[in-house]
Amino acid sequence: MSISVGDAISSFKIPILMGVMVIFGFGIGYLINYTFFSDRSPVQPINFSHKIHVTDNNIQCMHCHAYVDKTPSAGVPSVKKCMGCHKAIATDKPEIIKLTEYWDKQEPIPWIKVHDVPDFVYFTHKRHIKAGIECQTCHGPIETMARVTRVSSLKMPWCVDCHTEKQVENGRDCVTCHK
Amino acid sequence: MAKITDKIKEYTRPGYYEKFDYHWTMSIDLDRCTGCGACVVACQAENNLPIVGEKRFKERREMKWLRIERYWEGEYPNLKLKFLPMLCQQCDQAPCETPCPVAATYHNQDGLNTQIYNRCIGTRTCAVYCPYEVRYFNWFTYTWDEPLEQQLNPDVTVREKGVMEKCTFCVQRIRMAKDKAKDDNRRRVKDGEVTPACVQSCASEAMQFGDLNDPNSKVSKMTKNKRAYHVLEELNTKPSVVYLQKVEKHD
Amino acid sequence: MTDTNYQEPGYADVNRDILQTLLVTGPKYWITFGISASVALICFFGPWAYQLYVGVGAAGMNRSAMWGTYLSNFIFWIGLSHSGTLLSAVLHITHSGWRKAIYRSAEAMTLFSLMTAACFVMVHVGRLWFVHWTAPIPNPMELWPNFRSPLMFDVMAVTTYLTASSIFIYMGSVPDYAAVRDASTGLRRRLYTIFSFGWRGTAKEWHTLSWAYMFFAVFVIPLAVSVHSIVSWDFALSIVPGLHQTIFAPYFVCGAIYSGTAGIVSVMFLLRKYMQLERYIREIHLDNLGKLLIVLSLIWTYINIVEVFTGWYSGTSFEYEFLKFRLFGFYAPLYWEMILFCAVVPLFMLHKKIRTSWKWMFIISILINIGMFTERFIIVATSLPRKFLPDAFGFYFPSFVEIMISIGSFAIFTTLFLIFIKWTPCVSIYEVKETLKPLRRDA
Amino acid sequence: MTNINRRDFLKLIGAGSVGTGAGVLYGEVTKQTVELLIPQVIPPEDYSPGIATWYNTTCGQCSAGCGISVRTREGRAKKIEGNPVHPVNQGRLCSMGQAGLNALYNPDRIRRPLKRNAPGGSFTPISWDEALTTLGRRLGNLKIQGKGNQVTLLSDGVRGHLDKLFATFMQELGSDNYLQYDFAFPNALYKANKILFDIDTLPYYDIKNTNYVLSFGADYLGTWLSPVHYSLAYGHLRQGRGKRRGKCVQIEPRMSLTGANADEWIPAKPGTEGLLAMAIANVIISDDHYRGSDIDDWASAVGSYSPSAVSGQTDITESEIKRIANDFIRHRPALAIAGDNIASGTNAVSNILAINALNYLAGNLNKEGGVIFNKKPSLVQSTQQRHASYIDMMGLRDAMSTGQVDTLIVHNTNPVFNLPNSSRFKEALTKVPYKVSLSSFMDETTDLVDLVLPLNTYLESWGDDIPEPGVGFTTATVLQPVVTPIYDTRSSGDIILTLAHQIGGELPVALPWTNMEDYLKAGWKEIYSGQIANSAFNSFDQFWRKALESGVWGENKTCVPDRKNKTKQVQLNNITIAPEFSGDEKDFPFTLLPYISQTFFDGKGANLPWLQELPDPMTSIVYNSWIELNPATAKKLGIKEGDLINVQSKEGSLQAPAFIFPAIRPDVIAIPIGQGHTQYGRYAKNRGVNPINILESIVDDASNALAWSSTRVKISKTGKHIDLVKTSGVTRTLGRQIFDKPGKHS
Repeated sequence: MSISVGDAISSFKIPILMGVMVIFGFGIGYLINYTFFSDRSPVQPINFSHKIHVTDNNIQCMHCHAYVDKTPSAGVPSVKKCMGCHKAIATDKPEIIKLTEYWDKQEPIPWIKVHDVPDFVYFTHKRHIKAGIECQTCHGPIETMARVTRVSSLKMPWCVDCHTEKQVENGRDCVTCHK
Repeated sequence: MAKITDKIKEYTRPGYYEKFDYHWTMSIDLDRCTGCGACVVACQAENNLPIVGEKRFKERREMKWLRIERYWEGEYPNLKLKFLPMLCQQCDQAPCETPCPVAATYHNQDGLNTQIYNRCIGTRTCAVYCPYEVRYFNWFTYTWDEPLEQQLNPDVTVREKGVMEKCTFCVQRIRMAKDKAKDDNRRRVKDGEVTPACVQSCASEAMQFGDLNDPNSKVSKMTKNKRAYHVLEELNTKPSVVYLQKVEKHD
Repeated sequence: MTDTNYQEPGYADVNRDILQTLLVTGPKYWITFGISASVALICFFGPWAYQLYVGVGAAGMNRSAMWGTYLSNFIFWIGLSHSGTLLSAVLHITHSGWRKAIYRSAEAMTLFSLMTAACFVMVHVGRLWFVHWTAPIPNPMELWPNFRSPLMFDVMAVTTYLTASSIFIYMGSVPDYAAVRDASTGLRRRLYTIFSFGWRGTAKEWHTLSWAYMFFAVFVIPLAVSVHSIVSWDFALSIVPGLHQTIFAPYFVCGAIYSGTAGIVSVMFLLRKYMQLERYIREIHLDNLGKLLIVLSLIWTYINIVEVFTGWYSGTSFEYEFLKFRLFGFYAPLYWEMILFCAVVPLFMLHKKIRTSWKWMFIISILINIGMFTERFIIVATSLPRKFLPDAFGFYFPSFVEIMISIGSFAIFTTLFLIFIKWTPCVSIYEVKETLKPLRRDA
Repeated sequence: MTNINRRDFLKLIGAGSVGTGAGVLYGEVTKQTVELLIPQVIPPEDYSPGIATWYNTTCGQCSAGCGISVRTREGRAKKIEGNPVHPVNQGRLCSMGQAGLNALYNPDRIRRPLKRNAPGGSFTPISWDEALTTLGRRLGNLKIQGKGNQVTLLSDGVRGHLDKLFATFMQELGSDNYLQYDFAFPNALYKANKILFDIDTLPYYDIKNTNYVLSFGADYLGTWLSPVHYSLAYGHLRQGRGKRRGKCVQIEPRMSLTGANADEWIPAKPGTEGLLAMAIANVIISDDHYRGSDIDDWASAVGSYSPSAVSGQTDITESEIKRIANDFIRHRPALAIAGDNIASGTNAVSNILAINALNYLAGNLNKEGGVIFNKKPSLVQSTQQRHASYIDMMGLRDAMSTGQVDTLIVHNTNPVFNLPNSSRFKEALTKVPYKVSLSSFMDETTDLVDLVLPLNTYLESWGDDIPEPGVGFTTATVLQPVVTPIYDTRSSGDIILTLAHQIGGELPVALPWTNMEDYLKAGWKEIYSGQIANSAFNSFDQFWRKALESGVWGENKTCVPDRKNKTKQVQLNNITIAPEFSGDEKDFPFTLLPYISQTFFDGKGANLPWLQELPDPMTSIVYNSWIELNPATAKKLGIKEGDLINVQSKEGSLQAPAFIFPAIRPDVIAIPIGQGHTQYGRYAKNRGVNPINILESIVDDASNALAWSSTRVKISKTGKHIDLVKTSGVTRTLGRQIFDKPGKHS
């Protein structure tokens, strides 16, 4: 009988390999989920295109997101604001018909949040806009997006890196964002 | 080598700061304080403190960031009852800050003893080390009876089970005042611009709040009063809450 | 029960006797294992799952007593861990021959009480799902743990100790694994081939082993002393009256060795009885351990007297009130029970008859550990509710969940130990052989 | 890899797929839940997300009339703070006021109108139309039949335009049965002020500037009249005036919050405080401190009350009385006030008269730091005379039980809880054929009615108010809704106006408005054109906008005494100063002192969880009732804290746990009012005891008010034990450095 460790280990080759495969597969699976079933670009109730509005028709961001430099939240435009233009413009398009339906029922549109931070994070648009940060810095080439896709991780290191780089006053103090 | 000694020096200094940007301080004049409890409710309203119910009170698991302690002196009929509003003292040499293994509580550049709820893992060491016993632990995830949750302050995180919490000197109000100062292109927050909920509500104006670094602030003047003292000063925790002695004898 | 019945085993006897504890598994073992595993499941993991679901409020801790039985259990198990490796290492260095029959099980005790203690850290924290933040591993938040925290010292110390102890016990077991390998076939043989690292028993191997073993023995001793000192700093670095004491480090170390040694006596008794190892674990071991216990008991008593005296001598209200509560308050019966079991009862061991009686020593060792368990409970339960502000004075009584988990921890320890004795020979085969008279050529 | 056979390969593939599946699943499980961004359909004018909007309005939690600022975010009220420009509370607010949010968002609010199916049956929800039509028809029929007088409206102490609306409505209906009832309303104080000074409104007590407050039971920091204002004044008195620190003396059998803060707490025998005041007056006269022309009258009036004569009755030594009298004179301007338990015995008015006389004798009237008389409020009607005394309520009871009341409308008041069992009010109430309750909560009275009309809380309503007691100058506040009603509820004004239209006849002519806002605006337009027009405003709209914005009209902050307003010479004659008690001293050895709870007031606050969780200032007890006992008494009877005690009066008994309270006379036991609800929502229901229940129906003859501090009781142990839920551990400092600088303590 052999007392070689190598032989003994090689007799367990298959179970070990199976374990490796499970771990490997887990990673692959998670990646698949992340790439193909990601929540970064959800299908919205109305297929709103920033490209049509911003790039093609040259509407400024602040026209709709009117609160962005005044309040913590950028402010998603009210249905009334949408209807302000779309009473007359492109009323025959299927997406606009959907919008009109919401307006007729006087119901809000249940947009799905793409850029969502946990409840314990207090992010303010106002300070970032006033500090001269472009929308695109965080939102990516939003003006070209037919469907909004999140391009930033919105995770803490992403925030902190920028705060460190720009030497934000108290930018690394926890209570700046968590309170 | 010099670098290392510098580092050691840095680590031996409590709080790591030579001088605070702001040194938020509260003064409580016990000669004015009536012990009415308005501040307790104000704090509960502002900071989303849960309604825990009688059972939890019985288990001594109440959640009151600010409580009023009462101490009797003398015997009937020559009795005195003294009230002591007790809240986080925001100590500059805080016994609670060092033992947190994940640094969820630390001293920030404003002299605040901060508590970061989402970093807390709930070892409760800080509460054990705190001589003032002003740290409160979320033994459970508390819920509000519908529709009471509509009252919750959106500027303050609602804490989940397993998290330590305590008075923050209403840091959300401090942040808001700083935000406003920035909007107005001011470098500093003016005295009186920040009032924590308890200070705001105090009917006898016993509480003052402000920046100790500003020699003209109301609270700076209060701390220079000859009645000013710290509770349990002998522990040398350097609290940021200054109490003013009750005047015992009338002329 | 005396040495007259003792018949020296031969080398072959040693192999056979000890290996059969490993290779032959009777129903008695399975029943014991089944009971202890299910108790662990029902008493420990069940309530723990409940506690994870509702929050730490399932335990009896409250505003003034933020720490409770979980931490006292933690210290108890860390304490119990103390003699194994420490004793084994000290005795190895001092070439005490009598250590050889007991050290394996003692070291195993260390290992498993440390694991049980680690379980209590997990049970204790409020948000178990973030407990990995205490480990200094690179993380997406770019945050480090707080190295100034005594809890961090603790995490470091305990993990180091656990690692060192594991290596120490494993290293000592390698020749025995080889013996198991040689005595078995099939899967077991293949596994033990790996465990034994291909040990062949050459002179060079023996030499290396003994050198490495000695190194580790020296290395482990300061570590063991530091671990419990550091555990004591969890308490002593606070400013709570009753915890903030300079004597806490020696107090804890002494208490740890004390309870650990008593633990070894208990385990030895049981092993001897149930594993038929009467020939290897003998009265001489008991006698020596008894002497050690007496010394430790006297040190422990001294420290307790010092603690009360300094509290009284301080003249501060903080210390007075806390001492009043500890000595005469609600938990006074527990305090005096602890004094009885840990300071008075061990004095009986001064009598040699008791010291060498298995039955009596077993009872005394159990009593000492009950006393030491109480001590840990009292440290937490009588100090924290009497802190600085009288208005915040409180009271602590363990809840059902806490009591269940405390009971369950003993089952966890037993289960782990039972698994261990089927994996590693619980008496060191080769070192027992060393103590035997050399073989006669003609035999 | 060549030596992997097919079987093994399949195993590996299998393991890989299991792993992949687990990975996908893990990714799915750990995904953040989808959150929605819900936009407004049409955003309100002043809406901006994430920014708070503040609305100024008036607090409705008690009758002090503090101004409040409510912080709202996204249309929800988040926090109530004091209105900084309001002269009463100047930005401060008490715990009750702040807990108003609990009333607004109370889970036990009545959410829609309810109708009782059959007598004694359960309620079913109905529509507002149905509810108001039913009631309107009934009232209309009564009116047509000329039986308008059979309608009774029993309201809480409403003021301003709502009061006017009620009055007009009832008048047009042909009924003169419009009553207001509040348990804590100080009938005796009004009566005594009327007798002595001939004033209808309460004077302004200038605690802020006085040197010496001699308070006979008035818990002015806790519950008396306007606690927030007096707390502000107290703070100023103590430390706001440099070296001139005012002194406070409290004379009461059980230490109240004010007693705890006073420099001296003197427990006189309950009911004898008037005697004590007379003795002080005697000292003032005999020591030649009073020089008025009517000194001889006074000398004869107080002559028989020498300190030595009074000392035995009051249980206060002669020298003590002399000392107090001298202090009172020496520290002028000083202030003698009476209230709460002292002003609720059978000799309440006499007591207050005697105490008020001290102010007269010391010359503290109409002086800074003394008693300053309020001008009659000229802006909004205030009709204190509508406040029903206990005798009036008994009149209502008799009318109800003899069938003279056909329809009873109860508005926001809870007489079933706030009247003693011995009044038999509840039994009489059940005899009324049709009972309607306008209330936000299912309280004990509402639980008995046939129709429930759920009210908006004050944070959802329009209205106006004047502070009472006034602040020394004319002022009025406006109530405006700060949130849209969260349930299908309406404000009382809207209901009454709708009813008026429903009933028809002359009613819509007298009350042509359809909602309270219009009515209020019209009323204020009148006031504006009458009294304010020539002031700083261009138009009424500008004035109204300003008033809504600041929440108060008349916002200067100091009270200047009107020197011209000379007091007439007052005289004290024929006062019956000795107290009477229900029950023999031998059988019932203890005086029962029910006191108005600082947290629950008269029981109104018991359904607010923040108040239930606010530790009682004196005892730190939460969520329960307790009986306060002197330690000596407790020791004598072998009672320990938490022992369940049976308290027996002539009229009934109750059981509550004992609390050993050091600062109470040994012959007195005290129970807070406020708990003991049998209805009133989950936070209040079946919690503690209501001491009002066991009071005897005895009144103070001069004011007709219930003498609720004049019941004697006996107590006995029941052998049961309840752990009192309190937050305080040990309430002694144990010589620790808590109130002193280090080193000073021993």
